[in-house]
Amino acid sequence: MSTGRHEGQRLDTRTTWRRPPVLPILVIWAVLTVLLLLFAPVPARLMGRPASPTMQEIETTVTWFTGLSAPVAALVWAILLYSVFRWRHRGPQPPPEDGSGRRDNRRVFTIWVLGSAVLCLFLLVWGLVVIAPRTSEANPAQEPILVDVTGQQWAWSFTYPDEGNKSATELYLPVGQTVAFRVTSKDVIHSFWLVQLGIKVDANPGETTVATVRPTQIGTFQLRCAELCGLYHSYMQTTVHVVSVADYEAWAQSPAEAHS
Amino acid sequence: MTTSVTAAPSPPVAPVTAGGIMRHLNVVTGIVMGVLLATATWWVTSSTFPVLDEGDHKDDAVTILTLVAWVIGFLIGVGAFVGPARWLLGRDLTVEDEHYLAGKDAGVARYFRFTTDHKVVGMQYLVTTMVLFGFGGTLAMLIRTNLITPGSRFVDPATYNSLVGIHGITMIIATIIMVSGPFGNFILPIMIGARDMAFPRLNALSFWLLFAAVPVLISSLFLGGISTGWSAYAPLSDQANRGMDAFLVTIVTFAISTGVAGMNITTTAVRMRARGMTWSRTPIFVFGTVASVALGLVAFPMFEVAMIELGMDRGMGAGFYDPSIGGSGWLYANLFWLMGHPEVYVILLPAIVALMEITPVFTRKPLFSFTSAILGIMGIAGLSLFVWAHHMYVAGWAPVLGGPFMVTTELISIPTGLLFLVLLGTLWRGRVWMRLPVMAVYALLWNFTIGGITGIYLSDIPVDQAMHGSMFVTAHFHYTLMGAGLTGAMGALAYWFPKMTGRMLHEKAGAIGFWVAQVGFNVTFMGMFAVGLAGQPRRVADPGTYFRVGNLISSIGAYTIMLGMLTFLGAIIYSWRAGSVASASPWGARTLEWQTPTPVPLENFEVLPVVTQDFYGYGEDGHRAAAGAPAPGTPGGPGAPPPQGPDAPPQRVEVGAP
Amino acid sequence: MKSLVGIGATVLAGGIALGLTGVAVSRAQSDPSTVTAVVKGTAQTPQGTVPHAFLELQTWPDSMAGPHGKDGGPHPDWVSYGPGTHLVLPAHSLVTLTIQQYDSGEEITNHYFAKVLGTVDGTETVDGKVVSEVDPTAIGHTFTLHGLAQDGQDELFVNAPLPAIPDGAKNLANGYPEPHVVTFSFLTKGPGEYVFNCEFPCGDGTYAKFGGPMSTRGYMSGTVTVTS
Amino acid sequence: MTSPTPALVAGHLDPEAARRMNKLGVILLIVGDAFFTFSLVFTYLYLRGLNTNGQWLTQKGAHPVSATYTWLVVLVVAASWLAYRWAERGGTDKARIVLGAGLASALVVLDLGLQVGQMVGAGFTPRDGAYQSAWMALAGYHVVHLLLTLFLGVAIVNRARLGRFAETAWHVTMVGYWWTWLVLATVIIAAATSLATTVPRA
Repeated sequence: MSTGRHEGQRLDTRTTWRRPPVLPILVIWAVLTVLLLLFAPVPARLMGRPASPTMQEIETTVTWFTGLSAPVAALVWAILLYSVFRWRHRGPQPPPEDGSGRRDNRRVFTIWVLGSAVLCLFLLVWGLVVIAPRTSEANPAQEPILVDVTGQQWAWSFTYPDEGNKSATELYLPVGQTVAFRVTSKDVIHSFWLVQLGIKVDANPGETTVATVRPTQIGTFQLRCAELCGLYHSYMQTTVHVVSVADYEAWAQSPAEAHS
Repeated sequence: MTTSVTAAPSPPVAPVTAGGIMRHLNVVTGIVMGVLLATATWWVTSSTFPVLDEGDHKDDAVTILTLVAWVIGFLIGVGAFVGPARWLLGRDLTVEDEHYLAGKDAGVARYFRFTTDHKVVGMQYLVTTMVLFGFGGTLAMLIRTNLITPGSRFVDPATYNSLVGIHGITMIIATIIMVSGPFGNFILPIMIGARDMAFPRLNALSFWLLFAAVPVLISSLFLGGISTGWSAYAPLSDQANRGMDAFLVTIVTFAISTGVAGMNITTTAVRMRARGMTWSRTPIFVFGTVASVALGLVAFPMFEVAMIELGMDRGMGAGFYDPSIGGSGWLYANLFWLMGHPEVYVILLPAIVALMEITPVFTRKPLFSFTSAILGIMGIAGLSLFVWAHHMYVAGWAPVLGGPFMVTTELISIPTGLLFLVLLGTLWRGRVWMRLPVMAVYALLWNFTIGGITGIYLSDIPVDQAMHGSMFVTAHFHYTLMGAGLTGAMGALAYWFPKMTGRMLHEKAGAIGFWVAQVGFNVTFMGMFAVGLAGQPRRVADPGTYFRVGNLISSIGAYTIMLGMLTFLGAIIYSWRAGSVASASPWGARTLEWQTPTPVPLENFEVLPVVTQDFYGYGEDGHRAAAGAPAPGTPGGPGAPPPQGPDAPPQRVEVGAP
Repeated sequence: MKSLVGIGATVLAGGIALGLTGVAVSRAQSDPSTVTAVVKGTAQTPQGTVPHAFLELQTWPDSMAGPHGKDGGPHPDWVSYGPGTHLVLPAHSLVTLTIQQYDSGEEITNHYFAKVLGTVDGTETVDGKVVSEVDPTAIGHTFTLHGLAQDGQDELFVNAPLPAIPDGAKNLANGYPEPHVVTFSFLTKGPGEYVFNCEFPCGDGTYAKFGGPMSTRGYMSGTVTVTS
Repeated sequence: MTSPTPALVAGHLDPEAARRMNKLGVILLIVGDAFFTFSLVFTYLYLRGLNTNGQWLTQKGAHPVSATYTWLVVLVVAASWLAYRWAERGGTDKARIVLGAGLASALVVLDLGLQVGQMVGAGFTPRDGAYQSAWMALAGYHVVHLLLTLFLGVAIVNRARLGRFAETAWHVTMVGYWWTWLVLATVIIAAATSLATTVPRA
């Protein structure tokens, strides 16, 4: 078994990165990175088919973040793997002699700090740039459809001020139009979560919070409460129907509730 | 040279009068006194307090005051107030009294009374931590049992919510104390060459406050549970039943305990280091622990205030969190997370620095980039006070602050990266002697990578809209607090076990238990990531059929963790009773705690050491011969009896080169 | 070998302790008594001819008359549904539910739940009168049935407001006033697990009056099983 | 230390080391307490800023407490601090410590009376609303501070009377740090409650 110490002492004319242990670790790193990159689309798949540009954006971000963190995680794990197999001293007794006495490496430190700073900067720019269009979506050119959302233990109810204060316990939204939810609560804090639409905002008693979304898929989706609100928190959910504009108009005109 | 360096025999055994009234006080008198005072308070308050309109504030006020009376009564009975009272009366404790308090008699009884010796306090913390982990772990298993099938068939949703809440707070308390309690008390003073903590009586006080808080926490089970989750978001917590009163008294008591301990450990580390131990020669464990407890010292008062206000709301009908009379849940959320985020690092930092202490020993290399470690610790501790609102991205309290808080949150990845650099750099080309303590380093680096990366998703505001309040968050913080924190603490326990108990931890059984638990852990929380991404909220008793498979996988993983943890516990119990006897320094480590005999004598050092170099000088010229650990079987090696006679430690312990 | 025994004993003891705790916790659950709807004949509905099931419930101002025994159990002063809070209904049937409402009340926090929702024709009968909503300022309780809408289970939502007994109403010989009798019918779909609760804040004096009986199964909230 | 016993038990260190150690300990405790005070003041200011449902001091019959009275409470605390400082500067002068710390303690008792009087005479209880709750919490906290200070003051008087100051005059200094913080905390609390009483927005 070759030891790190001898590698370090032997006069090696090759450049650093071509010498062991750097080269083998680079190889392991590359392999792991590829494996993790193959995994990168999985989280977005688990999140389901996006039903709004917001959710689309979120899933893209998740995939990108997974992809970009692949080399980082791979680097850590490559060093771990290599050290387990190559730097391990076997046997119940401590190694007879110490490893290298090197305490610092200015170059590695600099690269590491710069690398993490660049990654961090990327995250910041990404995050802030993504926020910007979202805030503009909150004030769209087109007047959004208003929906007043009321959470209470353990039911949701919706009022449509634009439709003569029509109210319902299931959410009906027209496809392709911006909707602004004005969310409040009658008692404790709930959280208004349109799962496949990627929108979440707390329903606070005594306050009104706003969330905006533009559904782009016709279908039925989930609305869940995402803040523990007591006994039947897990049953505090209802169905979101995203329908065509014509169907929405028809629903809005219908006098009775859509149940049974 | 001060008098402390001159070798002197211990003073003669104290006369029987030493200790005064403290001789008659112990945990039994504490419990008796606590119960008496609590009963009296309950009787007086419930018969005199008026009933305020239709509210049941009276019940809550009576419950709160009764539980507080228990805590105070217990402290009186255990003798915590004897010192201050005698100080007030001008009859200070004599040296003999102090020796009695320090447990001069060295009997088993000293573990059951107000003993000031930091080693006794450390052991008390160790056992308490393990009991709390057992309790919290049992609750975790009940939670996972309920989630095996959809429909909440095992327990009803109210019980489930309480299981979640009590599991949460038990584990938070256990993880906060798991390193700085046992090792911060037992090891840290020896590591810096001190005879005891700076304030030994406050040290005992901090433990007995914790001890008094545990029955209060358990009483919540009989008062209707903590059905709000451990975050106890108001105004839900205004509404919850009387278990909430037990919760808030627990938190206030525990917060005082943590504050006292934080002040004590910080003062000890700053003021009591051995001669010659400059900051650059101080072991990294000391930095990390001090950063952690100092963070706790500033963070916990804010939680305390939140809880006192909750108590006023519940017991007096005050309006801090009641929006109908001008209160706000956002106030609670802010105070809670002002504590809540630093608290994460209160848990994490000591566990990581313990592994930083371990890695050089088992790779026989100096700690890589001490500066990075310091910068990392300080960066994390400093930034952690300015990131709390990332827990409230979707709360709607101040959408405009989302950007700034995203910036501070993501900046934390830089100092965290430095901690990775230190561990990886120390492993680099080391000679890894693969014993149980260093295995924890590997497990931590694996888990913490995942925990850290998933944290980046959550720091991004748009992504957080999809993830907040989902099982993804639960999985993420278990990866950091359990995967990194608890793993580090298990490594630390394996590492310092020989010093604390005088016996070696059973390597094979310990390692099997450890790795079974690690595998189970990854299965459990990978499953949880999946259901979280698919849209399962946190804290739901009945997740529904859609998430059936993911939840089943998580529950199987949880049972695996249980198996591993019980095996690890079995290894601890067996080794403590019958393990092979450890030498003074079985790992060949250099820090001061290994330079003193095992078991550690009453005042740690016969002669106080003088430090001339730091403790990481492995592989440096002139040290190699002396540095290697003695082989097993040889005097001083693993399994050998403690050195005696001519091999006994020299009168003057010189660490490093002359 | 000795170590194996010692460690094995710990694992075994831990497993047994956990098992016993699990059994104890599961046993300690309040076990609300079951009420099963009785099928009597069939009914004509837009969905065709389906079995017609009947069920009777009461809402009491205390729990002496409910499922908690003569002395009212641990909380005699809590309002409660009776005679049980676990309802068993047949699938694909018309269910007619009659509720005798004995409790007083006041204004409901969310007027929306003063409407009759999800019943046949969107109406209920209050003391013989057909209504589609009741006065939101004089609500006693509501019967609100809902559940998880997901694959394998149909959506079911019913809300029936129960008007309040006015303050000062005279008590009858049984110690309770003359009740409001509220009757409504709804169609069940496929089998599934649902919950019901009251949306009128009728709990004890805790915040928003949703604590105590409102947040405890077996009082103002319960479960509904639709069986095939 | 003149004791022949070696310095084995911490707390029996040489006086200078003990003084430095205790000083740091006291300062750290004050830091912890400062965050406690900060949180209470934050509560007051935040609830005022939110003014949820327009309930901050706008209910019928609600009124802020008298600012003059509040500053009177501060004034008495400041006077007690001055008296204590005077005692402290006397070094190991027994009589001066007894007199100064005694006077300071008496002023603390007076302030306790004033503060409790203000709470009783405020004309409201915490149940009346957010302002009333936040104000009562701050006032109650001041009472706790005063009780703690009274304990320390009486102890110093008693110890000085018994002459337990020959070597350890630093006990007086330690209590002095606390006393200074007491004044500071009182000023902060008084400033918050007397300067920010109006309703910020509708």
